[in-house]
Parts: sequence; structure tokens; C-alpha cells
Amino acid sequence: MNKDILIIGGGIAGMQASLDLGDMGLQVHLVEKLTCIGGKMAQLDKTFPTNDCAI
Amino acid sequence: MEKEEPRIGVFVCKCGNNIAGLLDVEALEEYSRTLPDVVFTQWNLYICSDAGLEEIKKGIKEQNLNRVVVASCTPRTHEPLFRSVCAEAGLNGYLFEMVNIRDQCSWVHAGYKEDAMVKARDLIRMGVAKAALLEPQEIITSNVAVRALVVGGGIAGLTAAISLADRGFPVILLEKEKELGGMLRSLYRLAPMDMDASEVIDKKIKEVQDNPNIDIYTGATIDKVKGFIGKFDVTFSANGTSKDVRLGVVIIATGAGNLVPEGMYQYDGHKVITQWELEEKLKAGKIDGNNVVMIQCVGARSAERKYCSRICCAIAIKNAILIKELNSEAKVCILYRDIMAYGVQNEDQLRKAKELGIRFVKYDPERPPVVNEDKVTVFHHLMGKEIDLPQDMVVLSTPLVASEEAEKVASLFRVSLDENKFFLEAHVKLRPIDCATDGIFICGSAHYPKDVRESILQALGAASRASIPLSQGEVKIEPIVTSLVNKDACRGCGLCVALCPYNALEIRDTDEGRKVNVITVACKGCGVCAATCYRHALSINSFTDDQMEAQIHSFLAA
Amino acid sequence: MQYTTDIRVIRIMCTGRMDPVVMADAFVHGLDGLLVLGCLFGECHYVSGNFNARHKINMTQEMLAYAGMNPNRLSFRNLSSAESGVFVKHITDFSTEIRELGPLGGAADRVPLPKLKENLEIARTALAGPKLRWVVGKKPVFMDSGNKYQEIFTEHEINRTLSGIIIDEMATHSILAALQKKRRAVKDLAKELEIPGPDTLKYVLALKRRGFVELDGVDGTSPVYKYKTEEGMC
Amino acid sequence: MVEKVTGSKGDFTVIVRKKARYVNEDLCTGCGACAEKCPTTVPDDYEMGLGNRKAIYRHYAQGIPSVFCIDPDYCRTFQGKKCGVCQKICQAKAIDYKQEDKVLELKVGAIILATGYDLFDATRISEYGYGRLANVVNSMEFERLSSASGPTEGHVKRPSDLRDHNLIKTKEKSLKKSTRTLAKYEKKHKMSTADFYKQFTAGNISDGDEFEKWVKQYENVREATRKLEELKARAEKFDIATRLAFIQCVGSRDFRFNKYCSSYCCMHSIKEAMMAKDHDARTEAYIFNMDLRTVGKGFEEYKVRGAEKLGLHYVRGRVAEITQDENENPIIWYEETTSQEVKSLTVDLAVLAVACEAPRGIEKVAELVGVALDHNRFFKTAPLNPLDTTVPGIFVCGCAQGPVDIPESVAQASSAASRAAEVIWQSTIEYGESHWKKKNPE
Repeated sequence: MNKDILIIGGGIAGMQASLDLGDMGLQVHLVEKLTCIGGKMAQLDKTFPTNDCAI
Repeated sequence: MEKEEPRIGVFVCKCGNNIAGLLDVEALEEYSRTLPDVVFTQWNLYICSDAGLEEIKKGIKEQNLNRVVVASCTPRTHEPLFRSVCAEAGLNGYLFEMVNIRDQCSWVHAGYKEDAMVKARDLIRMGVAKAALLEPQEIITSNVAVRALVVGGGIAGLTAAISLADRGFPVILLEKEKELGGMLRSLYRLAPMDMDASEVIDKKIKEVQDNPNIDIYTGATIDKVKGFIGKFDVTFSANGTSKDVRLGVVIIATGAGNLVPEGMYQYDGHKVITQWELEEKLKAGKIDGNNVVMIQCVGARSAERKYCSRICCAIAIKNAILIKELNSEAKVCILYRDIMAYGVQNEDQLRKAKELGIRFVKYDPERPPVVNEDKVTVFHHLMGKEIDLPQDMVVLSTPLVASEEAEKVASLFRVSLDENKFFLEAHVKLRPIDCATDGIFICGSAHYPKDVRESILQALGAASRASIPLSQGEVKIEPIVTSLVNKDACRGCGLCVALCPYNALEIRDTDEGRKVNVITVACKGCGVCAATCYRHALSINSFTDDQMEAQIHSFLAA
Repeated sequence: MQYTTDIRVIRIMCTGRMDPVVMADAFVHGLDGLLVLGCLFGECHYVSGNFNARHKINMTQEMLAYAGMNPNRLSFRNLSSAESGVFVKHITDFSTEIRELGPLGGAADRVPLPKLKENLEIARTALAGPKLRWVVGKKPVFMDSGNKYQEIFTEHEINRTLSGIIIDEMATHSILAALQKKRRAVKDLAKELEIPGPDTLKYVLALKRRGFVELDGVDGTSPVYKYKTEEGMC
Repeated sequence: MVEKVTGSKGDFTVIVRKKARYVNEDLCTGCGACAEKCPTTVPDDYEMGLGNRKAIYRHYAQGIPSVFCIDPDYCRTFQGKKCGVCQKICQAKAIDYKQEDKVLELKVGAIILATGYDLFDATRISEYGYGRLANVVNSMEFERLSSASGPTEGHVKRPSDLRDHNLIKTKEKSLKKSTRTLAKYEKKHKMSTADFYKQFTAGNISDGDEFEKWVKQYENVREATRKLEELKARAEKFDIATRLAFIQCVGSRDFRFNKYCSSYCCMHSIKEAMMAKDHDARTEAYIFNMDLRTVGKGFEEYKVRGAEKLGLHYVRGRVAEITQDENENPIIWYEETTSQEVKSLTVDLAVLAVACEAPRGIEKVAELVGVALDHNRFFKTAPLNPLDTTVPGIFVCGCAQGPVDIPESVAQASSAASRAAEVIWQSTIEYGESHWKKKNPE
């Protein structure tokens, strides 16, 4: 039985899932094809509906 | 106890060429030696390298340093590292101060070496001045009672309870009604996936009832809530008995209510009904007459209730299809403003409805449809004129509105509601399930109108978030929090309590009178309280008034 | 990215931490300009810190202006953490503005040095006092949920109250500071501090009632007052 | 890159290839000296090709990990040319041209697919002119154009203007070079070019190869200068794009491409229009839509605020075609459904709200992990277990299961985490119980 978890994709969804699992004390492996995590959200400037900054 | 004389060590980093490319790091090191309380200085090519870190440890041990200043890059990336290195050498990590001569100096002042050197010297001097006043701090830990409270026994609450219980966490589930199930009990089929509502909810209820980790209390009301993350003390009564429990986390899943459109569009509950009332008729399989007109956005997206209730279009489409399936002769017309068939499944259903011959007519909120005895008159946008639609039944799509309980629950748990009295999340984008108060989570329509699938999703999310403190068993907090530095000064006035956005302050009766108590686990260290206290009784660790003033004074002392 | 070498950064967790006393103290010690940079309104990382900061900074500005300093030396601007361009714009603008104003106590300020410094010290004392802090602290509460009687106040109403207190507090603390140096008659105080005679009398009597000053004989027909060692203030 | 997945719920074995960065992660301090000196400029995909990066780069400034990496497709060293600049400049000695891919074998109990989405390729709708008309961009490109950290520092400029500015720069560079050549001739023959040209055209100087070249060079320079001046004169009039058209449902709700609604584009366009208006008060923004789907918390209020406070124009109608005028300004042709008239509107910039599509290569991922896709090529899920794929122990979240906005993505991520954690805990249920009993001794 393995206790680790694999997450494919380092966008906002992948990162949030990793953070939650990591905080639960599980070992997470996050695989991203680009050189940095962040995904599409990192390309956004502001977000609706509060015009908050994306990064 | 007399205070130890500060013995400050200053380490200046070249960061390869990043700093040394512009600044004369060796001259800065020499300058640091002239500053008050500085007993040891050193420069390094990369302080963050293993060798550089060893030097800090050596400095602390051999030179008996009791404060460390590193002039290098940004605390955003490197402060935790340096803090832990100090701690490894036996020096409290909070007796460390970082000066940023890279991002704030060498990187941004290329070509102005002289001015940049002046600035770098100022920054180091300011850092040393602050370091002299630093106090040791300890990471704050607090135990978490490993038990969760789920408020609300609808689809969201049930799902969250099962998810937590399946992972071995005991759950207390409170429902104000006599029966579990919530809104789904009165529904017929679910949009957009077209499933039997009672089948779905009955299965969930059984799962909850069979789960040994879940204690269910129906007909329950919450009387009193005290405490904070890890230690919520909740008093509730169910079936005439009162119970006290201690819980680590709370999930709020109190759902929403239906708007009764009294006085709108001749609503009478018989011939002019709501979608919810239509559900009952559909359940019974009886629809009278062939002509059905549905009106969308009744009491929503208006001056008085500004929001869009998200799910009504999907419900109308689903019910229109059900009517057609029941009676293929039926003529169903949906009067809408925008068809909110968002996503994959809703759009599929919309297409299906159109294929079945259900008519969609857009109306202008400025010229709303008028319901008459046997017809509905509406201004048709495309034709540019009023048309009459015969009707045997008018169905009004009303929004979900905040549950009547919302205000009471919110004030009990001291969490905020939004302007429509739905529960307010900590951050719209990044923390959609958390409340601003730690340890409290929201899911389902208590947060905003949601369909079943979305409620399930959010409930699982809430279970996930709630399980974090439960599985850690304790919460750890950076000690940069408020502390009551002058207990005598505090008069227990409660001004700070009113301003704290995190419910991290409370007034307690003590032997010396009413005094503020800081719930450090809940405090985030924003400092509003300290900046406000008219008795100057509060301060923020590592960001005290004295420290800030010392930085400014030492800058101006040049 | 490059910017002016004029600025020195002091890190705080949230602008909500900005204490009026710390801001005033900076100018007492001769700072030419203080720029508070924080999150955009509505996206404070600490929920509501920047709104609290705005109330306090506005009040401090008004107080320091009343003390004779050019209020533009203190400024609050907002940006998000990813907007490096906006950051540079803010500090470039501010540095240009301060350079135009020149050093503290120069032509841009209503009161010249060293008098300005004295005034600023009085302002600092007043800002540390309970009255202003209480009202500015209560401001968001009054605006949001109202006072004990559920009376909700507009920002305008509270600001008017604050302005009144600023004038009273400056006068009161000026009188105290003057008396601390030397015993005086009310009319001399009025002349020296440029406060109308009747007002001066009102302030002095209030101070007497609260036990901060006491009668110290009569000079001709005028009673003379002196400073009484502090015994705590509420 | 995930290369192989075997096993089942609770016991998966995954082979992952970690691509070589050619920069040692433990040594790189992220200082960026290498990128500053790198001679190779490459279009930046983070900036949607609107800006440039170097061949040694970070995806974006705040990216994590903050270490750099070399793009072997562009790096001179990998292209067999002489370079090695980064290796020389790096004081941390982190550059390693010989670094190799690493193959890792991971043993995991559960897998979460968060593979996201791709933007719909708008060139597929030829009538909108994307890719052909300079000033038709997609929503993500507009996002970069209006971002304060983007290539234009947040000033919304027309791409054609950016192109012309770049053209001016390259032309200036080559002109400088040619002027230097002229100077060489002048020095050699001790005569100013103007004098020489006068004499030569008068026939006072006998011909010769070099003089021919000189003349030709001079004429070229004259012509290039004229063109450059023209371009510069035109560029002076360039302004911020203030008339904006947002075209909704590009590739969504369209039978030819994707039947579904992409959920977030209505709000995204309203937001972009608001930001532009915020940046420049002259902005007039038109949002061409079928329905404005403002179904989230605060969304409808946001939309109303956009119209009432900022004067955004919501136009109901599907755009038929986009053409351009002589200034390369896009002309939007649409049928206004309310009046049933075909109308046109000329704007500075047209922004296509492109659909959220299952990413290219999703079939390969699906095949690798063995899960099924739905008819829209997203990972298939069940309605009441919305994050469970067709294989137990493998979950999905975010846009990989269908289009969702950010808060829903985040919520789904937490939910998927919960499902994955359930797998791990269920298999070690004793741990769960003893865990809380230990913590709750009462």
C-alpha cells in the first residue's frame, strides 16, 4: 500500500490539491510539463469579480 | 531580569555579482563594524550556500552573538532559512533581522553607485537598530480536538460528514429539521443530470446513518459557541436535552431558502406557482392543461435582490423537458433575460429543450411580462411587438435566498455574511471554502446557490480543508502576533475586539478587572489593534512601535 | 527596472499597523516624506487593515497640517504585490513631490523650523492621547454598526468631529507644554499661542478640572496657572 | 512528463521523466545574470509571444522554482554554435550543458489529474481573421497586453503598433550599420558621402566597383531613412487602444467546434473591459454576446456595475465577420438581434473570448493512466462523484474535467484532495482511529 499521491499539472488546481494534501501530512509528487508551476492563472492580470491580482 | 547587552553580528552577502556588481560589499562590511552594538562582521560570496550558513553558526557560537543581521536578498525567500540556521546554532530565530540590499538597492540603482552605497549603509544601519530591540519569540502551537461539527443535514452537510468520517474523524452532524435531507427532499428530479432526487438523498442519508463515526442530532439548535480553531466549545440542544461538546473544526452547510413571490405576477400557488411547487406536481405526475409559461428572474437580478441565483435557468429547462416528456402535446414557453446554461451539461440540456420544441422568448426587464387570466403578454424583442401566450399554468423561477438561520449561525460562530446574507468566504478566488476565521468552513447553498453536483464538490472540498488541522492534531502559528505588553494599561474597553478581523481578541474578567486576551492561534499579526489601542497596551511581536521608530531614527541620524 | 535612490523601505505586515504616533514621530525627527504603501482597497491581505490605515493616516495628515507641516509629506497609496511598475510610479511620483516641497520646515510648510518641530512634538503627544485614538478607532464601528444607541454616522460626520478634536487637542497640549516650561496667565498664553482668549480660558479651566494645571497665585488682576505633575489621564 | 502508469487504487507505480534543465537546481540562486547576458532572444510564450525572453530563462519572474533553465531548441551551445556565455557569467557554477533527463519511479496510492485546458485556436474561425488581422487578439493575449507586468506595462497597445515599433528598432539598427559602412568609405577616400554623391552623379568621378557599391549603399540608406521617418511619423500618432470589442463564444456554443459553454468567458471579458477602462478613462468597450452568463457570487452585480459605473456596452448579437480598415483597425460585422439589422463597428482592437478546450495531448494522458474521456475530450466523471474518473483511485479537478472558473477550480482541487486522502486513509483505517483516540484522550 502506497501512501504518496501523484498530481499531474501544476496550475491553480494542481497546486491547491498539493497544498491541501501536503498539509494533511501526505507526501505529494507534483508533475508539471513547464519549467515553473503556476499555470494559466499566473498569466492573468486581475481576476473577477473583485479585480484582485492573480499572482 | 536584566536585559542582555546586544551583541550583533552583521553578515553582508555579495550574491555573486548581484550585489557586488554595484556595491562595494567589503566596504559595507567595514562600515557595519562601526555601528552600535555590532561586535562581529563578515562578508561572503553566497551566504545562503552551505559554507555561508556555517559561518553564521560559527559566528553565533564563537563570538557569542545574540542578534544576527544578514544584508543580502529578500526575506520573502530567505528569511525562513536564516531563521532556522540561527536556531540550529542555539539562537532564537526571531533575534534575526534581514536587510535587503539586493532587490532594494543593487538591482534597482544600476549606474548610481555612490547613492546606492549611501542607501545600503542606511539600510544596514536601520536593520542593526531594529535588531538591537528584537525579542525572542516561540512558535505557537495549540492542540486540535479531533472532532468535526457539521451544521446542516442537506446534501452538502451529509457529503462533508461522510468524507470526514470515512477518514476516521468523528463527526457531529446537526440538523434543525426533524429529518435529514434538506432541500432535496422536496425536489423531484435533479438538473442538469436528470436523476431522481429522493434516490440520491436517501442513499446519502443511509450512508450517514450507517457510519459509526457520525453522531446525528435532528431537531437541533445551537445555543452557544465559544473558542477558536482546535477548541470550539459548542452547546446545542436536541430533543429537549442540552449537550456540550468540544470540536476542532466546524463546517457550515445550512443551505438556503426559497423566495415566495407574494404579490408578483399574480402568484397564487395554484395557477401561478413557483418551480418548487411545480416539482411537487411533477412528482405526482399531474400537470393540468397544455400551455405552460415559465418566467425567469422573478425577484432576482432586480433592484431589491441584485444577484443571479445561478441554478434557476437549469431548473426551468429541466422542468420544461419533464413536462414535455409527460405530455408531448404541451406547449412550454420560457421567458428569460439571459439563459444561464453555463458549462457542459446545462448547455446540453438547453439544446435538448430547444430540440423538443420548447420556446424561449427573451424579455426586457424594463418591459416585464404581464400575467392575465388565461394568457401572458410579453414584448417580443425580435418581433418588436407585444405577443400573447395562452396559459393554463404560469411557473415563476424564483431565486434561492439566504436561509433564515444564516444570521443566527453567523453571529454564533462570529463569521461574516455577504450583502445577500450568504456566508462570506475568506477570499473569493483562493479560499472559496474557508471563512476568514480559522477552523470554520462553508459549503453548499449556504455560500451561494448551487446545484447538487456543485454542492457535493464543495462539501468534499470543505471536508478536505477541515481535515487539515484534524490530521495535524495541532495548529502552528508564526509568533508574529499581537501581545498584551502592558496589562495594567488595558481597561478592557473592547475597541480592539471590534476591529479585529479574525476574532482573535476577547475581553475576559480577571482578578485585575476586565482585560483583553489575545487568542494567538487566531491572530494573523496585522497590527490594527496595536495601532488603535488608546492605552498603548498592545503591540505586535517583531514589529513594535519602538522598533519602527528606531529604524526611522537611525536612518535620520546619518 | 530602476528607480530613485531616495527611498528607504521599512517592512510592516499590514498598513493597519501604522500607528499615528509612529508617523508623527518620524517627522519630529526630521523626516521629509513618509509614504505608506499597501494593498488595494477591497483586497487587503488582512481583510480590512488598509481601511483602518486610511482612517488613521487621514487623521494624522490633518493633525500634522494643523501643526504647520505640509500634509503632502505623508501619503497613502495602494497597489497589488505584482505591480512592480505601479510601485516604481508611486515612489517616483512621491520622491518628485517631496523634492519639490524641499526639506522639512522650509518654504512648503506653513510653520518654519524650529517652531514646526515643537508643534510636531505637541501633535505627537496629542496623537498618543486617548481622545483622538478612541474616536478614530471607533470610526469604522460607528460607520458600520453604529454607537451604543444604534445610531450610524456618516464618514463626513465623524470627520467633522475628528477635526474639532484635533483643534481642541492641539490647543490643550500646546497650553500644557507652555505651562510645563513656565507659569503663565491666561491672556499671556492666548497671545503666545495665538489661541482666542475665551477659548484659552476654556481649555485652561478644563485642564484644571482634570487636575493637569493648578492656580499659582494672581498677577495683578490675572490668575496665573502652573503645570501640575502628571497623575494619569483618562 | 509522466511516461507510464501501472497498478491500481492504493498501489500505482508511475514512471516520470524529469527533463534536464541544464542548470543545477541546487546551485542556481535565481539571480538572472545569465539571462541578462544571453545573446539569444526568443518569443516568450508566457507573454503569448507579445514579448521576448532569452534562451536561458524563467517562465515568469515570480515562478517557482525560481531557478533558470536552458531552452535547447534555441540555445546557441545546443545548436552547435560557439557561445557558453551563461557558463562563464554564472558565479554559482550552476550551468551544466551535460545534464541529462532523469527517470524517476514513484509509488503512489492515488493520482490527481489537474492537467488544465488549452485555449481554442481562433485561426479555425477564419471569418474572425485571427492570425491574419494584426489587431485581433485572443483573451489571454489581451490579458498580457493589459497587465502591468506585461510587455507593454499595462498600456493596451495595438499589436500592429507594437510590430511597427519593433520594425523601427530593427530598421534603426540596420541603418546604423549601413551608416558605419558609409563612414568607412568616407574615411578611406577622405570625402563626405554627400560630396561624393554630388560628384559621382555629375560624372566627375570615374566608375569603379567600390564607388558603385558606395553609391548603392548611399541610395539604400537614403531610402531606408525616408521609410524610417515615415514610419516614425506614423508611430508618433500611435495611442493606447481605447475602442475595444470583445467577441464572446469564440469556439464555444458553436456546433462546428464545441457545443458547450465555457462558463468563465463572459465574466472574463467584462473584467478585461473594466481593467482597460480603469487604465484609460477614454476606453469604450463593446461586449458582443448571446447571453451574459453571470452566475457566480457577485457576478451579476459586477456586470451591472460595469454598465452603470463604467459605461461598458453589452451588445446582444453574434459577430459574423471581422475585417479591417486602412489603419488596420478591426471592423466588427454583426447582426443586432434586437433590431435584426446588420451593423458594423470599427474599433482599435478586437478581443476574442476563446473557448476552454481539453488540452492537446489529453488523449495520450488518458491512455497512459487508462481513464476514459467524455465526448468533449475532458476526463469523464460521474454526476454524483464529480471528481472520480473511470478508474478507482484516479481523480480529476479543475478544467481537466470541464470548463470552470478559478474559485471552482480551487474548490474542486480541495475536493479531489479529499477523495485522494480518503483512499490513503481507508486503506489504513486503524491509523485514522488510533490517531484521533491518541489525540483525544478524554
